[in-house]
Amino acid sequence: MSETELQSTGSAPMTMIQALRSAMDVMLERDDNVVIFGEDVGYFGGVFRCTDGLQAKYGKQRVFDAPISESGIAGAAIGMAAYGLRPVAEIQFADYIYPAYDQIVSEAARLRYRSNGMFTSPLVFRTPCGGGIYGGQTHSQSPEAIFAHVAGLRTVMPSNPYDAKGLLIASIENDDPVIFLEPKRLYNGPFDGHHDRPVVAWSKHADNLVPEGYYSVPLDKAAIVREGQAVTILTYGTTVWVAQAAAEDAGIDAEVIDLRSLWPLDLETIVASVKKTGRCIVLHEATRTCGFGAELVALVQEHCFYHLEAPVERVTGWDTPYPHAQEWDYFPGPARVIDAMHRVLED
Amino acid sequence: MSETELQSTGSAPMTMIQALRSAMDVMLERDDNVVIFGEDVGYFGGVFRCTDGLQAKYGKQRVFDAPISESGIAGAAIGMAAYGLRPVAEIQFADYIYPAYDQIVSEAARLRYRSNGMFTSPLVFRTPCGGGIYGGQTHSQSPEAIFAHVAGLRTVMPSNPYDAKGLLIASIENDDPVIFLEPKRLYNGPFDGHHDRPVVAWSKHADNLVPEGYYSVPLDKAAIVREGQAVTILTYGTTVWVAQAAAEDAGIDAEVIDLRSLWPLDLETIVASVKKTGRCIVLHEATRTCGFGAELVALVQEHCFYHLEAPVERVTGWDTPYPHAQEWDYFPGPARVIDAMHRVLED
Amino acid sequence: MSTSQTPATPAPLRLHVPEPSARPGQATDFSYLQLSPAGAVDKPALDVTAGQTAPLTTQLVRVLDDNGDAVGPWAADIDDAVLLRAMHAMLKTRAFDARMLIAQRQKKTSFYIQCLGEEAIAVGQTLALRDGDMQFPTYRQQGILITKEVSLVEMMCQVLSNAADPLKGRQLPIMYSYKDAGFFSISGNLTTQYIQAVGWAMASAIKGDTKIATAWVGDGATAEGDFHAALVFAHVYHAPVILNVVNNQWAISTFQAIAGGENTTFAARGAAYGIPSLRVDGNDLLAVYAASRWAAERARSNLGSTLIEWVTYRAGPHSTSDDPSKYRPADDAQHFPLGDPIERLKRHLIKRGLWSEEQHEQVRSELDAEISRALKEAESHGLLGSDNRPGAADMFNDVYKDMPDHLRRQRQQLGV
Amino acid sequence: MSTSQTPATPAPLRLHVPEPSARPGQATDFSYLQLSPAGAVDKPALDVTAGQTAPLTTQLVRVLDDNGDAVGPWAADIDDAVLLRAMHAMLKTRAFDARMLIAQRQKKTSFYIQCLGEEAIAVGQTLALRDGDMQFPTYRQQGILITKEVSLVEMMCQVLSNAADPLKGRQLPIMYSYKDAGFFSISGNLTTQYIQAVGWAMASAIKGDTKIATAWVGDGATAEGDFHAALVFAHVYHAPVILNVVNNQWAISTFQAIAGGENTTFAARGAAYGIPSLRVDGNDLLAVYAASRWAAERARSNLGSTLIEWVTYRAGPHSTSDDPSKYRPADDAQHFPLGDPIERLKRHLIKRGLWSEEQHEQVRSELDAEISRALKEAESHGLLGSDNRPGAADMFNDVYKDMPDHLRRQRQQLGV
Ligand SMILES: Cc1ncc(C[n+]2csc(CCOP(=O)(O)OP(=O)(O)O)c2C)c(N)n1
Ligand SMILES: Cc1ncc(C[n+]2csc(CCOP(=O)(O)OP(=O)(O)O)c2C)c(N)n1
Ligand SMILES: [Mg+2]
Ligand SMILES: [Mg+2]
Repeated sequence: MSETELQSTGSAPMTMIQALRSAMDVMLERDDNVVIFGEDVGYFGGVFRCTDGLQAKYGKQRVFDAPISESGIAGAAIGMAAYGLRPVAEIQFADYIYPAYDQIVSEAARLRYRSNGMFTSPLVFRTPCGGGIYGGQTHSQSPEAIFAHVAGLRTVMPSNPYDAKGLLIASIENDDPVIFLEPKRLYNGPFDGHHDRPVVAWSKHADNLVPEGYYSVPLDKAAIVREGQAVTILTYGTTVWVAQAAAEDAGIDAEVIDLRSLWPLDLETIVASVKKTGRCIVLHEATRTCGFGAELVALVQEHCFYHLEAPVERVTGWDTPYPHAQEWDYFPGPARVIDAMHRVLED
Repeated sequence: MSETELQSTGSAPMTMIQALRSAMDVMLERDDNVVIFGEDVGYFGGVFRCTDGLQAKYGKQRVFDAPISESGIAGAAIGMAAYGLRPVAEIQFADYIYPAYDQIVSEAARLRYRSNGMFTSPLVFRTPCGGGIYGGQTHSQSPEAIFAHVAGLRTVMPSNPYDAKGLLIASIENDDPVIFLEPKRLYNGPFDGHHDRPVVAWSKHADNLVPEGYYSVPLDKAAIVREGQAVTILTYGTTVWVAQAAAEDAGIDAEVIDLRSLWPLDLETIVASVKKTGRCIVLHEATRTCGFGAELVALVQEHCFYHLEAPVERVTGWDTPYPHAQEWDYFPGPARVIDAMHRVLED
Repeated sequence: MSTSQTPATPAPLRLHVPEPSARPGQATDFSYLQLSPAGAVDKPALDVTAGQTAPLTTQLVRVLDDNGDAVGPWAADIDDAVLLRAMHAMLKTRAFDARMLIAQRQKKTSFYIQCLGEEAIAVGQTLALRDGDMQFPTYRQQGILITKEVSLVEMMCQVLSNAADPLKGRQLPIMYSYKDAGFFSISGNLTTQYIQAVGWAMASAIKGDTKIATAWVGDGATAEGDFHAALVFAHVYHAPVILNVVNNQWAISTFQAIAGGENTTFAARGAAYGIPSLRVDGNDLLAVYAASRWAAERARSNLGSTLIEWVTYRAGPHSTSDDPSKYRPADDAQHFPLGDPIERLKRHLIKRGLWSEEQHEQVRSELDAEISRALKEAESHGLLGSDNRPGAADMFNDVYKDMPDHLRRQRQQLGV
Repeated sequence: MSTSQTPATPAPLRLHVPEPSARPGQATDFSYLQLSPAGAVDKPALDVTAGQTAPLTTQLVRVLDDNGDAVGPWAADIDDAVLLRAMHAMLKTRAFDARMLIAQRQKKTSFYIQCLGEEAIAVGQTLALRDGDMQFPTYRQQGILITKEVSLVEMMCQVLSNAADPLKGRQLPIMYSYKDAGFFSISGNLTTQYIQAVGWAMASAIKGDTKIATAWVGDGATAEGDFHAALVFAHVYHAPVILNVVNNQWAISTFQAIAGGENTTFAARGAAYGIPSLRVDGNDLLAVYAASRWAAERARSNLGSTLIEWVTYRAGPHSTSDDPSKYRPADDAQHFPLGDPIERLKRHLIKRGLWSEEQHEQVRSELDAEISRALKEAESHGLLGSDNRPGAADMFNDVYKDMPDHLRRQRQQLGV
């Protein structure tokens, strides 16, 4: 699969929301088996407006509202996928995916395996994750680790409109079940972690051009979003921007890798970078303990042990629920990343 | 809390099942607020017989059957705990705890936090975990990592009758919600990973003496079950025995640490050991990726980086569902631990 | 190998996707709501069986008629003082909501949820309960706290997430917790607490106490699995709990038919699970009070749970993040056939000689003044995002009863 | 602040914990089961409303009377050939179970589940379906596969988890998967597939196809949240699915009252959710076939789903890991008022002149022989735990469509 298979020459500035909508639009158009459903996604177009206009364009048989039952949404999606459809189901917030966890873990992830490939579940669960919008403990979580732990699932998280569209198209086309986490802090503009400074909207941002037609971004390739020699920062989603801001602010020659696909993982790109820099920081919003960062640290030390000059540092959300008033104390912002870089570079 | 607060002088040989039952018996007796419920635990006494006789002794108001609804069991337990009871709810197999995951993560784990301590959920979910009984993919799982990731929960797993009773009593007395995982392969006798050799029943085993009365084992202390200088093996549950067997079989001077409480973790004991040996292996049955082993590796390299002579190795279940016919190919047995020790010692 | 006897080749199947009768620019046809005249529905004995309540799950218990009179078997004795307290609490709830909405628009906080048009339900039920009972509310039962006369300043500090927030800034605005007022900590996760209320009630029964619980859920959230768990457990164990379903016709943008309300009622589910069940006019304070008292007495008499579907209308947006004009006719609330609960109670109180238009206006302006004073005081403790907010160190407390080492290390790392 | 008007101090509450009428050593009082005489229950039009089926959810649809005659409105046309196929499949299912039970006791495999006494349900429904329909069974519907004449040897190889196991040893014995036979991959997790069946049926409707689905769940497993999800979705979207609830009175050791069946029926739930529902004698092949055809025609006519509660009895232990004499009277099955499905069909076939005692015995012994031959062949491919078993490399396939690098590395590490 090449990085992009452009079939349309036109590109347009898009927010991440528009890019996601465009991905669904393209796939609804191309493949009759694609259906979209979830809470409030039909007539209204989703609480974040990601599916706005799609029901009007493709009809109620292809794009429709679901009862407020995440387990039901997941179970129905699995049944549809087993039939031969390619459902793209929205879970309104990642914090509400837990009622669907059994269906995802016990069913979607294992159907192919336990039936020896006779039945499969090619589906996508899209869900907004992450904090930074004063959503409090039930509108801010990043549950990627509990999916990456489960054999049979793919877990994906984009950090910009281009990747969001390309990865979503690739996820819809993929024959494995995909957990597609959308950092809601990036929906309307990138965010560098400085909550006290104005945010640049995607419309005014350099990285906003998205092809209007079909293309895909592969599910097994990380992106080096900033090259550097001093230290490797492994991250994904909102904190990709934080890492870059931290490197700029501190003037440190950090290499920032946007994992994009969390699992399966592009280990090669990671190992090559860490072997080059000899230092590594892992950065994510989720709680630290048993977070996806733990796996990254484990892999880095397994594969780059003799190249490491300092312990791999984790900069993460704290091991508490995501608080409301203290949101920015919780969020792993540039200052904490800079501190970590200094520690890692000192050693 | 001292390691044991013996109030009864009598001890008796017990299987792990008997020890768990004795813990519940002691606590039902001591504290009117303790209630036991779950699927088949009442009249029948549980599919593994852990609650056998308790309904007859304490009545149906204290020990009763529940509908087959893990989410309902968890939600009801949380309500009971908020009232002031100390429910001990059985989830029949850890593989069936996923429907309860939302209640556990979103509710039990956060109630104290979000109410500023006004409401709490002092409860225990007991559930048999792990493979080795040809239970196939839905009677063999070890989901500890998805609980350790969640702030506010305690996760505990004993490896012998004495600890099983003492840790369960401590868990019932503890004011935080506890996920109490019982390695079912150890219920009736320890098991050293050699599935092709006869197992010693607890009744014939040296480590089977359990005090009949009240005592507790603290929830924040690991146990060094085998002292050694060459390499530290961090493990818990069934594989505590595998680690010891591997060390004996290979004649390697390994230090085996039984974590007992997975989270919060006795980091001190771990760090002291790894600093001493300079080499470390992490061993568990669960799938590797984002398993609890990843957290252990991350912590060890964070805290012992300059003492490590070789990368920390993970010996774990593979990243597949737990298969039925290939159970012993999946299980991380002594041979794989020995290989890992050789690799770690070679480096 | 064909195994069926059916001969014909059937027509293609088609997915049915329910729709409300009107979208923006159209007029809702409220005839989908089955109504009963005030006073027309029987009041059964406390020990009625679930099956016997089947008719009550499609009819609608109403007490106040169009003239403001209280009629029929559910028009039980109700003290004047209770009625006046109800009116006061409803007015105060509405005024509180109005003021906090403005505060949110002024960016003093991140979020607010009002209960406009649904005030009678939480207020009426609370008046029918006893001290020691525990309510497990959703985000739309602030009427409970106001009936219980909880400090407005404190409630506001929670909404403002400021330094005096009793929940230390940890929770989203309006996710209150008031143990002393019998108000369980609200969860952002829908329906999880419905079964917890049942568990709490089971605990009261296990202990041989006399306290009862109330559980609350919206029409939309009944679709969650925990609704089912709650009904199953409540039935199996005869738990002393009132299972409230507030059917305000909408769940954010989706009509109650998407939750499964088309051609059936939510009350019917209760009866089918073996739980005596009622469908009640939720905009009729007297009906709310009477049905709640009946259910509370059943629970306290060891007769188990009662499910009550309250028919009402969400007159405002779902929350401050919502704009209902995008998905439903803007003037729907004015056409809702059960009217406005405050207007209806006012008419009754006036008829009863307890109230007047003047009094009404006077109390309203007194309440507005009280609320403004309270807000001023609350704001003196800070606004969301201001420096005057709960400390970062508070973030690490109460995760566990005692702070474990790893959290102590993390707190130190943050330097707080 | 006391808010209630209730004056009396109530008596202490008490938890109700339902019990079966008898425990080991006693005699079950089956009068808790509401029965109807054969032929007594109406057969409504296909486009009946859910509400109209309310009486059918407490009555019991029966066709075969005590004399073996087929009576009443549900005694529709049924071809002799179908009846003979049903008898054959039921006998074969029972014989297969008996033989596999022994194989398990001989430690040829780890686990087995029989469906003794419940054969009519899976067999009868399967005969009422068409090719292309998809059944989402539990572990107790092996009758489907046997009716579909799937290879016994292959089924046995799955049970033995041997080298010829079509599921490569990955699944617990009896967790079959047969797409071509319209038999969905069984899950060990209860009730998860109930909503999947609804999703599959929704997909058929979305595509404008004519295929329908059947969903299966036991009485005990109806307590899971996914049962509720399935009913909600099936109702909301009018999904073309038959929702089967096999009420065999027990869920391992717990009586159906613990699942919520006390003083109500599982069929009643369907009707309350807006789904036309029936309660049917599951030990009466003719009733099973008639009700299944009716429901299948409803689904195929775009009239949506039907819920059917099958009243039957789990005559054997839950599984080979269970000993029911520990929790229920040992001879219960013999006293179950709806008798044995094979005996009842036999009597009818003999009356109809299609069958004789001799034929019955002859077919039985032929089947025994066929099954023994099949087992011999299956065993030639190995037993669980023998060297002749699926390879360890198979463990790493089909986790994903294409094997990712990390699994390739893990496979290499294992050296396979
Ligand atoms: C588990 C879960 N899923 C989704 C949501 C998002 N959500 C919040 S409120 C709401 C609508 C609830 O509607 P209803 O139950 O009718 O209550 P109402 O708002 O009308 O009072 C939704 C979908 C949530 N909070 N929790
Ligand atoms: C989610 C889940 N919880 C618990 C179990 C354990 N379990 C297996 S079968 C069973 C009883 C099911 O009873 P019922 O639904 O009545 O079906 P029956 O066995 O009678 O056919 C239980 C509790 C499981 N398999 N899955
Ligand atoms: Mg609503
Ligand atoms: Mg059963």
